[in-house]
Amino acid sequence: MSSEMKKNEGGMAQISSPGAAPKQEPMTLDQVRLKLNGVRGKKFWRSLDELADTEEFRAAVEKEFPSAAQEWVDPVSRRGFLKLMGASMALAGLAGCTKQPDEPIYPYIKAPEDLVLGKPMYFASAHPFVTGAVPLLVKSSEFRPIKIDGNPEHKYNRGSSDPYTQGTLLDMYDPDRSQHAMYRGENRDWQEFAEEFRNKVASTKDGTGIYFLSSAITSPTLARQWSEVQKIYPKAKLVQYEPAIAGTFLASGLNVQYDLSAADVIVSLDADFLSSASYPGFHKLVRDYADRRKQPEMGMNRLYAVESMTTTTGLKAEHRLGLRASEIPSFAAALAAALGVPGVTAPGYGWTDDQQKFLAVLVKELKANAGKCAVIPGLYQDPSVAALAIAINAALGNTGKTVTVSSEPAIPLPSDQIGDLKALVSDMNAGKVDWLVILNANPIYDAPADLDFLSAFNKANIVAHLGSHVDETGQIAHWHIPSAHYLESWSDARAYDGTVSVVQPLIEPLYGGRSAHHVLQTLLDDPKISPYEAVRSTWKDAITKAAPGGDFEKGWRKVLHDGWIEGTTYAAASGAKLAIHGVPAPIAKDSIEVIFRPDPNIYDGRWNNVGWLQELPKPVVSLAWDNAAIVSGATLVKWGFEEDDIIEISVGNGRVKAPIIVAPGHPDNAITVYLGYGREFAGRVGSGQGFNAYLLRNTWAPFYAIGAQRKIEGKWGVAITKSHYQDHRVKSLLGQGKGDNSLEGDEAVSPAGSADGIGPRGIIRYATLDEFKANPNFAHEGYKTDTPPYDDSLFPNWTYNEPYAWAMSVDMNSCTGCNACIVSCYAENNIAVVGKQQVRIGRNMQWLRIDAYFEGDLAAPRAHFQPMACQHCENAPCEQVCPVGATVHTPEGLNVMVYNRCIGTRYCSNNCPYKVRRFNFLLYSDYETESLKLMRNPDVTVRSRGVMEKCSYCVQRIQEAKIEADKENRLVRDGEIVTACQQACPAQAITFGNKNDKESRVSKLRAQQRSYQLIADINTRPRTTYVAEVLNLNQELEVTPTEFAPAKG
Amino acid sequence: MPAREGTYGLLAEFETPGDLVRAARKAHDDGWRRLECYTPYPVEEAAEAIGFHRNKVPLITLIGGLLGGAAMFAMETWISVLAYPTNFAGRPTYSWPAFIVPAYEWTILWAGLSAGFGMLALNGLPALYHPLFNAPNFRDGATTDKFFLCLEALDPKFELAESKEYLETMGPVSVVEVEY
Amino acid sequence: MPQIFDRSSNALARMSLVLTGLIVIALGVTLDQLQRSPWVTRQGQRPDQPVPFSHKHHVQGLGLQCQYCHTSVEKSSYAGIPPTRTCMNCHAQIWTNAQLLEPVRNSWYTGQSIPWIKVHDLPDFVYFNHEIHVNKGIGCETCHGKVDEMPLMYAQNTLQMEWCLNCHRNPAKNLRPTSEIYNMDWDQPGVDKPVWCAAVPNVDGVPTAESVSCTRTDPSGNPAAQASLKPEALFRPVSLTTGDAAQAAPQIPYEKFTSQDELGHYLLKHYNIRTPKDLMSCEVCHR
Amino acid sequence: MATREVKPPDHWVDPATGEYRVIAPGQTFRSITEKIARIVLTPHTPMGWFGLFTVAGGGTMMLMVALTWLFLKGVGIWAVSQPVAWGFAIIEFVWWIGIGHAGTLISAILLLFKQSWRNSISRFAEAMTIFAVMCAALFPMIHVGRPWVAYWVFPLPFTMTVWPQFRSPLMWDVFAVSTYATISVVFWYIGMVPDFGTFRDKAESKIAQYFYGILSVGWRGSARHWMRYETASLLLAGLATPLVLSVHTVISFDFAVAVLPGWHTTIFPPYFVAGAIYSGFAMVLTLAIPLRKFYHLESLVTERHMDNMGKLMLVTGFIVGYGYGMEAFMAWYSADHWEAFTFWNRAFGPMGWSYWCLITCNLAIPLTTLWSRKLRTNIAFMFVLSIVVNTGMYLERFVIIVTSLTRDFLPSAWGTYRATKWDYMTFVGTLGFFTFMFLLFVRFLPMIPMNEIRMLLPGAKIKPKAAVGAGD
Repeated sequence: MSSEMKKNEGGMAQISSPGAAPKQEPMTLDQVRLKLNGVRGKKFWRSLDELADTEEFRAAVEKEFPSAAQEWVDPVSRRGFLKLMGASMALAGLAGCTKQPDEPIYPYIKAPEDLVLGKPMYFASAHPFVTGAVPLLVKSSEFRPIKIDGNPEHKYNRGSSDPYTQGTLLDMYDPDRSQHAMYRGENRDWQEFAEEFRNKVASTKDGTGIYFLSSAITSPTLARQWSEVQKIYPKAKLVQYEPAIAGTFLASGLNVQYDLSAADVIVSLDADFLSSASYPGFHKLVRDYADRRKQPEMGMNRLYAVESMTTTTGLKAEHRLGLRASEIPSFAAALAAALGVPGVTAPGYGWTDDQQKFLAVLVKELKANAGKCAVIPGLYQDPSVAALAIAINAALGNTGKTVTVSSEPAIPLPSDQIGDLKALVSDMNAGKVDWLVILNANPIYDAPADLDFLSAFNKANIVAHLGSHVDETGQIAHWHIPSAHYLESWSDARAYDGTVSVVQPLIEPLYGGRSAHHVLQTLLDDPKISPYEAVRSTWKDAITKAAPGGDFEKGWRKVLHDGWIEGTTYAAASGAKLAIHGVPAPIAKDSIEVIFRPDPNIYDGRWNNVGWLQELPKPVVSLAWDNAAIVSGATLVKWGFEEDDIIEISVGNGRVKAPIIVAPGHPDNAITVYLGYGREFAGRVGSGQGFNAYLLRNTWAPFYAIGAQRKIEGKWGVAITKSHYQDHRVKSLLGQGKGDNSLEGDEAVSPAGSADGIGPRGIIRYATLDEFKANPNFAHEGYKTDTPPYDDSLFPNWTYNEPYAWAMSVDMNSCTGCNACIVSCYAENNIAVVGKQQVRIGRNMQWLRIDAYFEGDLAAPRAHFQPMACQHCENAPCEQVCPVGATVHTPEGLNVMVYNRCIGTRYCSNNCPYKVRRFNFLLYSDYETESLKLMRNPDVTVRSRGVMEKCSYCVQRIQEAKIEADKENRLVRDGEIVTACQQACPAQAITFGNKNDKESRVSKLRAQQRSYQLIADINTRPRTTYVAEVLNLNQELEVTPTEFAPAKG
Repeated sequence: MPAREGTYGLLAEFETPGDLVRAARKAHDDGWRRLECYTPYPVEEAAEAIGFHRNKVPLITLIGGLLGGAAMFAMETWISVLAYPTNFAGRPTYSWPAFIVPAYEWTILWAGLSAGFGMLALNGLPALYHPLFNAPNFRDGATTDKFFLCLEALDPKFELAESKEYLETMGPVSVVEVEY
Repeated sequence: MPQIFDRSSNALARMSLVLTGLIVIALGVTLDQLQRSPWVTRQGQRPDQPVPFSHKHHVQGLGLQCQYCHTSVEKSSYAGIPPTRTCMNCHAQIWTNAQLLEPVRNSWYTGQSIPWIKVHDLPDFVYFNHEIHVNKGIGCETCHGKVDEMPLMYAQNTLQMEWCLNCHRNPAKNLRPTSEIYNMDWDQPGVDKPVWCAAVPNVDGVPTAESVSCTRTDPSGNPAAQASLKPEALFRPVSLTTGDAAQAAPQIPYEKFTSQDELGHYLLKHYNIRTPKDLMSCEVCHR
Repeated sequence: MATREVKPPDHWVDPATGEYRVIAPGQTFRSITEKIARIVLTPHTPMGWFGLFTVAGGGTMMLMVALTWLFLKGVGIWAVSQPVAWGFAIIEFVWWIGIGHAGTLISAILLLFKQSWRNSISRFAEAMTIFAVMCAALFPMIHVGRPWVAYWVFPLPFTMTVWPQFRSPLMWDVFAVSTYATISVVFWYIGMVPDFGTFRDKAESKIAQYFYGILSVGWRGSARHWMRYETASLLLAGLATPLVLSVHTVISFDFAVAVLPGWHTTIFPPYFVAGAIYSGFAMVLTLAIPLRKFYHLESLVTERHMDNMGKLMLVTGFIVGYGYGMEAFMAWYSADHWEAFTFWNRAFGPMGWSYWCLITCNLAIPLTTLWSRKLRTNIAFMFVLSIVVNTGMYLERFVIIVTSLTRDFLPSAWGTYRATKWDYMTFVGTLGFFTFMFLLFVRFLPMIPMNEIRMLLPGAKIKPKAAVGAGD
């Protein structure tokens, strides 16, 4: 469609509240036909497809067949809708008795020296992320990056990664990325922009009126380039605005490292450091936290969480106190005061008995563990919390032991981002802005609502936008330059510990994208200097210093090989003292508090178009494809809503319509909203999903604000992947008599020895540390659900005496439910994205899911996270019932699914006790989009319509390892095969290996008394075992808080 | 073979099954062997009267059934044990209890087919053309409400005129000569 | 009431019954043959390639080694199709203006690949791996036929599942010494043409391919042949014998084989090839 | 029993027995032959037939549409999902197969028990069986994800050299259902051969003569033929009886063999068979009542038939009720949590409504009313009841298949099920198709076995006097 039209829509992008129908006059289907007139055949489908992306077309469809409308906006079913021809072709093509067509081979002209076709190569790089770079080792097949994983040698993340990082792979291959530079909608060339820009700036002599608005700069080289620009053009201004961290201590340059391996007691003040990389140091913190829990007999750490929105951190905590976000600063102050931190007085506040008790216990614990504890402040809290936390740690003598305040900031150019943005806006309004160059930022979408960025924006003379997509900002900017993905361009970044990683490109820019380095370089003396050279010159000294024999080139090659530059970690600050400014008073208890958080899956909205992340059920609420107004059950009841009702939330002048859902343990009278949704121009996947919470976010309240809500008619139709009922059963009917527990939880969870009590299913088994010490075998005693002895079976048992018997062990104590494994599985196994409508009816294709069970009163639950994938039962119920033998057992005990034999009776799925099989009900795999073909793992079949699929223990990796071993005439070594989920896991919760090798790690884990099998009483003999949880509870708090407001639902 | 010419036999028509049976029994007692009764519904007495007591259908059915069952069980065993032995759900390759069901079904299938088609075959059907249909009154009654006795020319005692009188003595409604 | 049907109808009726039966059977047989026919399998078909490349000429005539073009056959699942450069190595000097080679030169100058047509084309859901076969004693010729006698390339075998299994069920019948992998004329041992092999016990980490060595010349009383019977493994630093292996290596006892079956099982043991049970398991080829 | 006092109209009662007559008095060989043959051989088809035929044809078209869309898009157009991977398709498969059973029962089992009253309804009961099995057999074929390779369930020598997996109950289904279909057709056809003979001889038009002539394979009613014919019929009946019992047993194995709580139950085979016959008789009634009215066959399909079928439904209904009872009992007695929870979930879970509807339709209404002879012989009531029971049986399969699947072992994997318009279209479509076939049957084939009816006439008895006469 014409870009003019796009402009208009862009103009109204943030005026029209998301969810509401677009305002331009709807076109009728006749017009559609008109548009399509004359085009035929393939072209017809293509243009129809393009057309389908336009707002008016959707409107038209909605008008003429309302039922189909929802289908239509759903990417997958739309594809299905359009590709009937495709589907029928596939149907014909797949039929058994047709011959396959001629396939051409296109050999190289000159084959690259180091390339062995069919063998992957691995390159070290890093994912430059605002909370600290994630060092990577990227798998590349025929020079196409096909799998991203942490760099195993890097001492920061030691091979682990996170959902964001895993998702960036699909982000790079996103077919909706902008493909060429544009000026007022016409295709231009980068050179033209460079010329014009350079000349323009040169003409200003000192850079007056030249403004840069950039996302937070993570690259030291970029910072260097900027400082050089400043030298030449002192009046040019740089504004950094990163919606997710603006206003946080991170943005203002405070940089703290924690060493949890030495912490016996951890206190989180609204810090969600276990659930996603949005907290600095996630990978290391999780790893250290988990390491202290793997062998309870060796002693465990104990985690206390004080938090607002329920997070996995809080749910993993031994003891959790839910507070309204605005109460937390005061709580921190009270804690500091009680611990005798100089200059802090406890603010007078009416804490409840429970809260006071919790506080008292914390004080006691921290004092008792001075020097062996850590207090971690929340990133999305008033900076005073961070200051208090540092003071507390200092007072407790943790500084230098478990806590290090570093001398350098985590981001090279710390700044008051909100303040700067305000200044920029006023300058724009004052007409001072001649050129505004936006670098990888999307202010039109995510700037604070009260700034009215758009009107200011229109006052700027020329706006140039460097971005990966033609997003809301790109739509209306005069210049748009496609930006290169980090896998496409040279750069550098620093990890949590400060180690510098060189960001090494894996592939030529797919769409000729440029990076911010290019843009700044155009203003410097030699605009021709490439980012590559820029990065090299930045680190010349450091590398030469670290290099053997001081040879830079040698050193450089080593850096590229290892992925980092030696000796670049942060130095500790001497006597870090932070002035504690006033602690904000809590918001009145009866007023509604709206809490803003970046989304656990798509962060600030940048990954809105990444299907893997959209389809990923968010931790705690299991919500996919949307954000929502998240409240406590009691609040829902109080307001008289049901889940999925639509409410209107208003803060200041901002209003949004949002579905309301419940998060167990959420503070009452508070609404948590995730940022990053409600994009208008995210792309075919993200556009129109959820609502735009930025419309509620103002400069004066970036983290939480007073708001209001009112009911709107209708249901939203959220896609929640997990059934959640409340247990209303009376005692006589298996129940607990009270309706406040989760039915699923009551059914699944069995605390030690309570086999005949709640949860006779024995799915979650755990004990307290004392119980465990008293009875190490608690995970088996009293449970009716253990594997019967071999000779109980009528049939003789199959024996697995091959050299290998593959098995997996999952440590329930370590898993923090961060979802990294799921996204990793997506990438490794070419799993299809099915779209919201399909997810709603329970058809998501994730081979691996993380089950969360809530135990006890849903107002203050304890949760248990259980990664659940195919258990590879030795007596697999699925195999027995397949009429064509499409799922069989290998001699090594794998339960393999032979896609091309499957006829799709789905009987196996019915008969699977763990319901881990996934079926291609429709043509889910995308066979059309070219860029996605490049991304797929060549060693895994792409499943077509009508076949069953499931976790294969990454059989392709097993085969590869076995072939290597066979060639070298040896057995596969323990740890040589790493499954995709295991590889990604920051907590090392998953272990895979050979159970017939008694020395292997997995055998040892299985030998533990704590390890148990699921639903083993029906004699499935799973190969996956779980290591039961042990909780290091504090006696004083064990009596759970008494009465909660009822949350009948 | 060349189409036969001449007389097929004599056809006597009776009103009631009783008359027919009496006539048939008498003829049989008198030594006629190539004779046949025709009735609109099964009349067992008639068959006995002409000395037809047992038939081979049950035997054929038995054989068919046994073959069917054996064949299926053998095939299942061959497939699971020899052709492509595989570990399904940790069950032994020779899972005989599971094999019984299809074998059982096939026993019935082949027994049934043998019974049905065996019967037709023994009856020499299909025989769309039959000399009797040449008789003017046969098709009008034989499948509705009339009862016929037919003395066939192949019987050594058959002599057109005499046999006709012989039949007349049994009080039929009519006696007609049937041509090939 | 007259007859409805003519005298002939009886014969006709019975005839048609028989015919129906025959037709059903014929249909079955036809379909069964069809699925194995070259029309479906492409067996023996020569697609017209952009260049009528003759393996016969290059392999038999010029004696090019398979790996000269198919470079990755020993180290990757994919044997590799030669880049245009490989052609130009020679054809920059010889046949520089042969009409036949126009597409090659064209590709070289324009940088456009030569669009060959795949002759051995497995379905996408089948994961065949060259390296392991080649390293465990399956010769090129076993699957691809006598390529050196093919002026135009064609598929010698059906490449259907039954064909693969045919060997996976009993690998012994196709195994040959790894030294003979690329030998197009290797014929299986027989009473008149025996094979002598010597083997050293397998050592962890030493490729099995190096633990056996074979010859066709009778080593008894033939020092040269005996010397040639020393498996490569001996010459490795990590080998059983220490010191300067070549000399110190003891005389390896050798055996004589007069049938493929004997040789096959001998190699099965020394190349420690997986059991048919393993080789027939689905995940070997399907993932 | 109190209701016995109720005196029916005299001419229906056989003075000899005081029981209802099987067929009304005053019928002769020729009269019934004429009556039945006319329905088929008449050149003018009744308008009503055309009307109904159009409706049924419409239904069939709807089925075609639904199937086309299904093949283009995939089973995803239905409501099947995770964890409920089997939905309407399998429910209807089981339901239709069940319907079929009564046909075989009437024609086979009652024949063995020499229940002569069966004669007048056996033929169209068999026809019902065959069409029901056609509908049923459709579902396993279309419900698979890749119908175009569904033929892999047959053990054929493909180049893959892989074979079906005979431990799977679905394989047992393949053979059970195909056998059932074949045997039913053979039995049905063999039964019709003599009647085709009659038609051949009654038909005026040349085409009709040829048509029925060929179908009758030259049947001429020879005594020897009749003897073999009778033996074959008895044998087929004897075979069909264990067959019909085995078929629904095998169907029940689809569930009983699975590990799923609510499926994994030993009571299933008898309870499925009983349920099948239960619903089968209901369907016979649903068909017979309009038919006798429309073609004025009251004299051949009499109150006696209603009465007996009512009694049979009462019996099977109680067996089914026992089945439900046992499920509840075992849920408690087994002390097995999986069972207990599943039962709780059936009755009080989110889909509890279906369970209580089922109890009402299958137990509450029929088992209380069918005691009364008056109601049993009340045509209107029996018609309504038959439909109620059929609904109940459909719900039974819904409860067993869907409700059990929504909540099984792992609470995290629980889900729900809501049928789509395509589900309903497919079901209604099969109803249309069934009616469509059935209408063709009543128009062109003998819907009442004349040769068997003849045997019921007084004239068929060979008078003792005749026997004496034979003596002298």
